[in-house]
Parts: sequence; structure tokens; C-alpha cells
Amino acid sequence: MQKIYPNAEAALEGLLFDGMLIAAGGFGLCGIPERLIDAIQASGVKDLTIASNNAGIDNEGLGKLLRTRQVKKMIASYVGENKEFERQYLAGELEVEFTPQGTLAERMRAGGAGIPGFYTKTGVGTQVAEGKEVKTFDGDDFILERGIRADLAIIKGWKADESGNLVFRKTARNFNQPAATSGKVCVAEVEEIVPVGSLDPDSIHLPSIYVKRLILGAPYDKKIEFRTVREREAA
Amino acid sequence: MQKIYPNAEAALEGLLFDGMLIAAGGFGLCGIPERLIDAIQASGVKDLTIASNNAGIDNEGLGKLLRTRQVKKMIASYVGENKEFERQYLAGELEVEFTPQGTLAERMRAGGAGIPGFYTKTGVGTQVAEGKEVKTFDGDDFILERGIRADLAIIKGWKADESGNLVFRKTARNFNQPAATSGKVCVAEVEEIVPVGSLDPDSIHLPSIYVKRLILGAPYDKKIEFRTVREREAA
Amino acid sequence: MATQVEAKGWDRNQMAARAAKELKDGYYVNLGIGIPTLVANNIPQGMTVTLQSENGMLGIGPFPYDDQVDPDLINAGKQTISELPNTSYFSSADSFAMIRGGHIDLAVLGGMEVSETGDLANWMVPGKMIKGMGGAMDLVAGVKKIIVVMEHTSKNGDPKFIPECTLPLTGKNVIDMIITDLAVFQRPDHDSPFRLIETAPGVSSQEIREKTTAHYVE
Amino acid sequence: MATQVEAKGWDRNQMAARAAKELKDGYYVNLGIGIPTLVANNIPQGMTVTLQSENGMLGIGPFPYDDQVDPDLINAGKQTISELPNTSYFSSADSFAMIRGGHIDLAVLGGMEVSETGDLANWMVPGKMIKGMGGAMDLVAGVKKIIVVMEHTSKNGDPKFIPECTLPLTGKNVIDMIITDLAVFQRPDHDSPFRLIETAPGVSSQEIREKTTAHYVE
Repeated sequence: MQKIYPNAEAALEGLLFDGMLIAAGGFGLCGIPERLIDAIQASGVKDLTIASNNAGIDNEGLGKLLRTRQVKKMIASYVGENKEFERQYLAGELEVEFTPQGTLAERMRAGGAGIPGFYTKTGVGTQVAEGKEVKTFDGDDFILERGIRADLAIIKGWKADESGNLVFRKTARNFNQPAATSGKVCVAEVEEIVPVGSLDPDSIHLPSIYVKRLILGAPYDKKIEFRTVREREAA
Repeated sequence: MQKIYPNAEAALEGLLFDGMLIAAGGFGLCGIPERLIDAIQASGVKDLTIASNNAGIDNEGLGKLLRTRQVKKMIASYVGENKEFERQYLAGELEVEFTPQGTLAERMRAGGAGIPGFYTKTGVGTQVAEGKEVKTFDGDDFILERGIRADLAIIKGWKADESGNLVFRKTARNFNQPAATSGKVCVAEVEEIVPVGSLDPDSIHLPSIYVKRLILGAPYDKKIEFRTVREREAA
Repeated sequence: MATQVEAKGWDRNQMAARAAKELKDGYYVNLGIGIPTLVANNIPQGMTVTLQSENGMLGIGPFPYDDQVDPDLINAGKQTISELPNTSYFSSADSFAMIRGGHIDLAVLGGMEVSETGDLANWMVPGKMIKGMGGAMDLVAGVKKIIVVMEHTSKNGDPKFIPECTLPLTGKNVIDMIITDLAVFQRPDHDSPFRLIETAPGVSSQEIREKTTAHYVE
Repeated sequence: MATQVEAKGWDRNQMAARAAKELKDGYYVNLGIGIPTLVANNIPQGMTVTLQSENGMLGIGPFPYDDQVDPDLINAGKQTISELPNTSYFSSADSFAMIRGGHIDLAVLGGMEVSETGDLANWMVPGKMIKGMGGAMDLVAGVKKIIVVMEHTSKNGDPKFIPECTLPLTGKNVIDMIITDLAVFQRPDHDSPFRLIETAPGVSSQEIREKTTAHYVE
């Protein structure tokens, strides 16, 4: 069983179709599946619905797919820092389902865990609750949110072994883990592929069962949105 | 902020009351919070409802609390291998809420995650579904299950740092992780307490926020229910 | 007659071997206790099959050598086991997210009764001590394909593949394939009837008809 | 008058310092962007307070030195940060399980409007580009205690602590304490009215009454 593909294009072969739902990992530009986004752009697949916390920035991340008008709808919690997004949204060319960040993460996790719906207090009494079932548990109101089961999940990891066991690095884990589980198929790109047995079995963030196809995406030129630093005290 | 207590009795001080709901980690006799169970037995607290996958065996694990009649009700998925349990159950002295193993794990996880209810296909059309709301999502029936928010969670870990970050070892993780999150307060016992900074921040199974009190429970004489081995081939 | 049946049907290991024919390269599989466990010994050479244990492990290895027994390393049957190079551990919540979420390709379970519409009963007998369903209800509800391996008839000779289960259900309309000591039944989806696709050596279709009360096609 | 107010009220850092007085030893805290971030600079010496970042981190350290900037290590505001010896990382799903589940002791957020019944509006202005609520709705719904830090009045001098929010809500009946540049309001529970418990140096209760349309007790 070979999970390793030579490149992103090969790894996505046969998985893309117009109108599909894709779950994408990443938070801002941290831990985004760059190679896979590039290959989706190159494929020309269109009318995509994408579930992702953010929508990239102009010309970075999912911003690339917005620029080429391949996206019909975004399910996201925060879409600032993206002028083309703003233009399409205000022109009514792009549909957006604003979902609270935690609800979005849980919707992906639920979809991947066979849970079609769950109740949360997040958004009760706000626009987010409109059209949703409200149920009272122990005297408090909660709204019903739906699990997200994506046709495809695209994620970026740090290291994977050849069987597909995968680990993330620092805050680049973010939505990559729940997005991966939400996909009927998950394709992962990583910075390093290591032999089976190299990773600590107690410290696998994403067991191999979730990683159906894998590519080595390195080298990466990781982008930073806000570079904030402090001065070193004089010795 | 000192989380480390000298022993189980001290760590439980002020947390126990009659009629309380306790979530306990462990699977069979693997990864059970032995020291804390002993201290609960010694405290004499009674009318307990305990959510735990199993109920121990005679004189081991939660079996100890059954023997002393401190348990009013068990929420469990499998209670074999326990004669005293069987006796009390058949005599109507002990109430049991049988919950499918995955539903029990998810109920703990949900309770800890602020989710009072979720839908699952597990148990649809069976006795487990009796009295529960059924809802149809995309043509399939699901039943509503409730999150468990315990008054106290007791768990067994492998190592913790002094701030409460905790890791488990191999299959001893099991219910310890979801049980920990389900507790309004979680008390953990571990085999080793290490200085802050000793554990890999990418590999913490239970972040310190969940561990309110901590004891060193070592040395442990870990029990095995079914010792199964293979022969070494002759050289 | 019962002794005749045992002589000419499949034995436990042969039933497990028959179930193992349903494995495919790359499959992630959960095996129940009893005959299903024997499927692990019948994985074809060169095929990668990864075994899952509900208590939080992917990549179950064989029983350990005597000096490598580890109380922290057990399977869902609470037996000591060993790990493999591709093993990963996770919590029970994550384990059943995997199961319930449809990520496991195949589960092989034992059964007391299966109905002609694919209901399974295998967790309790009214009047006897209830031990609990463990993870069985989650497995049948979540795993992509469910195979039941069981004797064709009870010790009294009563059929176990029947029109409707008499025992409390583990799952409703969940079984894809039934492997008994005498025959194999399969259905392509959960709306279709089971079809008799195979009989054990020396067993006739006629004999299967006589020992089965469930409706099935041939 | 506006200039007078600024002269005699609390400045941004003083507002953050006031919020920091609500910290307790052992607290786990989430700080929003803007003034709330400054609370981190005001944690009393010797007190252990662990900061959470929604994107999956407990134990936020200070901004990194220039040569230690790591693109894989950012806070929820997408700023580069550093880690501490007690840091742990986890997924966004686990992060919000922590938030929604009531495990975080305190969150300090900015606000556009707060109603007298504790509603908060801070995520969108109709007619303007909507950027999204990010994690704000989850925080106000899940965290044990919510403090809003905001200017007492808008740039036009309009009160921001008002009878009912005019902007779309972030959360209904969720705020426990309001710290403005002029005063502090608090309520013991979500059924009680807010009480004016403090005014900034040089600010009278009379002035607060004039600049507040929300009902509160003194």
C-alpha cells in the first residue's frame, strides 16, 4: 500500500470535481497546505465550497483560488486581510457562511467523528442562531450545529512516516487535525517523510488511517502575517 | 500555584460529597487511578454515580468501591469479570446505565467541551435508544446522547510536569483523557513528576489546564487481566 | 445430525480464513473477540492490513514474548499484546471518533443472531447477567463493512440467521456479510436481501435452506 | 469635552492594568487583540497566570527576539510569539473544547457596545465589510468570567454601555465586568444588574451617569 505520491498534482488525481466541498487546514498563513492549493488552482476545478478558518490573503493561501474565481462559497470564521475576497463578497459573487471559530473546528471534528449534529451555546441569541434549532438543556439554550463531512481534506503537516502517521509543529497544528478527520479522503503535504518506526507512537497527532495520500512539499518558504519582536536587553 | 499534593487523601480534600458524579479513567485494569480509588474508599463517601468504561474486578479498581457499597449507580459499557457487581446488580442494589463504549467516551468528551448533547447512529433501533430523541439527518436516523459533566474526574497518567501538563503511556491513555476533561475538577495520579520544561510541548496529551491537583502515585504494581504471550522461535 | 455438520463444515480457523479473503491491501480493520481474532493469523503475505483496537491503538502486533509483557499495552479484550513500527496510540474518544466516523474499512464480529434485514444481536440474553455491549454497537453503526462470523445453528440446532432477531439488538440493518461454519451470505447494500454466495465443502444449498429460516436469494 | 475626558480618565495601559487586578494565581486566561493584550504586561510578580491562544496553545511567551522568529509559532492575532517551559500545543478543535467547556477562568475582550443585560456587540457593523467573528462568540459563551475593556463613549461621544445593543450581538447576557477609560461596572451573576464599583481618578459618579444610558446600580 503506497501512500506517497511524487507531487501534489498526482496526489489529487481523481479526487477533484466541480461543486465539491473541501476542508482546508491552517490558521492565517500558518500551516496552510500550499502545494495542494497550488495544484487545485492549476486543475481549474470550480464552484468549490471551502471550509477553512480563514481565506488566505491576496495571492497567498486560499486567496489564490479566490483570485481565479474557483470558489463559490467559504465557510469561515474570519476573512480579514483579503481585498479580492472583499470585492467578490461585496459584489455578491462569493457566498460566505460565517461560523464561529470554535463551532467551525467542532463541526469538522464532528463530521469526522460520525456526529451529524451537536448543541452549543456559542452564538445563541445572535445572527449565527438564525434558522437553527434551539434546545434547552438544564435551563440553558443551545443551538444545533451540523457536522462537516468534506469530499476532500487538504492539510499541511510537519513530519509523516511512510505509513501516514503524522505530526504537526507548534501552532501549525490548528485546523489541520480536525480538517483531516472531516474528509472522506485526506491528502497531506509535509516537510519531511521519515521511515516507519521513526515517530513516537505515543505522540502521533494524526494516525495513519486519516492520511490516504501523502506528498513531500519541502522546501517551504513560510510566510508571516505579523512579524512582532522584542529587543534584546543590553548585556 | 501549587498543584502537587502529598498523597491521594490530601488531593481529594474538600472535593468529595455523597451523591456526587465521578468520572474515572481506565480500561479494564489498564490505567486506572488506583491511589485515588483507595482514598475514595477510605473517605467513606457514598451514593456515588460513577462513569467509567468498566467497573473493575473483584477487589481491584472500582470493584473496591462496589464491595463497600459506596456506589449507587454505574454508567459503563462493560461490567463482566466482577462477581460482587453481578450480585448487587441482580439484587437490584446497584443501578447500571449501559452505554456503548464509544458513546460513553464521547459523552465525557462532549461534557468537557461544553456540548450538552450530540447525535449518533450508535444504538439506533436498540434498547439504548429507548426514551431518547431520534432525529433524521440526510435520510438516516440518529439518537440524541447527553454530555457528561462530572463533579470530579479521577485519572491515572504516566508523567506530569510540575505545572500539570500530562502524558499517558501506550493503551493506558484510553478513557483517562476524556474523563479528565469532563470533570469540574480533575485530580490526577502519575508515575513520575518531572520539572516544567521536561516534556515536549508538541506531545502533551492533557494540557495543564485540566489537571487541578496532582499526586505521585508510584510505585505501582500494575495488574494484568489476561496475560497472553507467544513462544520465542528456537534460534 | 449435529456431529455430521461439524465434520463437513468449516472449523473456526477456516471460518476466520474465509473472512480474511475479504481483506484488501491498505485496509484498517477491527477484529472482535473469539473467531474474529483468528482473522489476524490469515492476512495474506505481502498485504498491509492495520488492526485497530477500540481502547486506543492502531497497528496491533502479536502477543508479546514472555519477557516483554507490558500491563500498559493491551487490546480491547484486555489481553497483553505488542506494538509494531507503525503503531499509534490515542484516547478512547479519538478511537471511537475513528470508528463512528466511518474511517475503519472492515469489522469482523461474532453474533448470536442475524436477521434477514441485517439486524445483529450479540450482546445480551434476557434473564442472564448483562455484561454490557462494550464497543459492539459503535462498531456496527460506524464501520464501513461488517462481517459476522458465527455457527450456522445454535447448540440445539436452531437457525441463527432468521427472519427477525428474538434477542435485543446490537444494531439495526448493519450487517453486510455472514460467514458461518456452513455458508457465506452477502448483500451489496443495506436495501438488498442477502444472497448465498458460497457453501462449505460437502455442504449443499439444500442443507443451507433446511437450516436457515431467514429469507435470502441464491 | 472629549479632550477633558481623555485627560482625566485611564489610558489604554491603565485600563489593562485595572483588568489585570482581576487575575488570580493559577488562572488560565484568554486575552483579545488590542487593549486586552496589554493585560499580559501587568501580571503581578509572583503570580502564575497561563495565557491561552485560540489557535492551539497554552502558555504564551513574549514576542520573540528577532533571530528567534518562527512562522509556526503565532498567536490568535497572527503575531509571532515565543513559548515558555510550560507551553503545550493542541488543535483548534481541542482549543475550543477547552474554551467552550468552561475551563478558561477569564477572558478579556474589546467591545463596541455592551447592554445593561450583559449583551456584547463587537464583531460587525452593518453596511461595513464583515471580517467575521473569529473566536469571540465561542469565548463569551464558554469562558467562566468575561471582562470587556472599551472606551466609555464612541468618538462622537455616544455612550457604549447602553440599554440595548444596536449592533449585531456577539453574545447574549455574557458579560460580567466592564472596564472603560472612566469607570468599572460589575455584576455578581447574569441575573443581576451591573453596579458601578469604581471611577477613574478625577471622574465623578455624576459624570458616569451623564455618559451612560444603560441602567446600573451604584
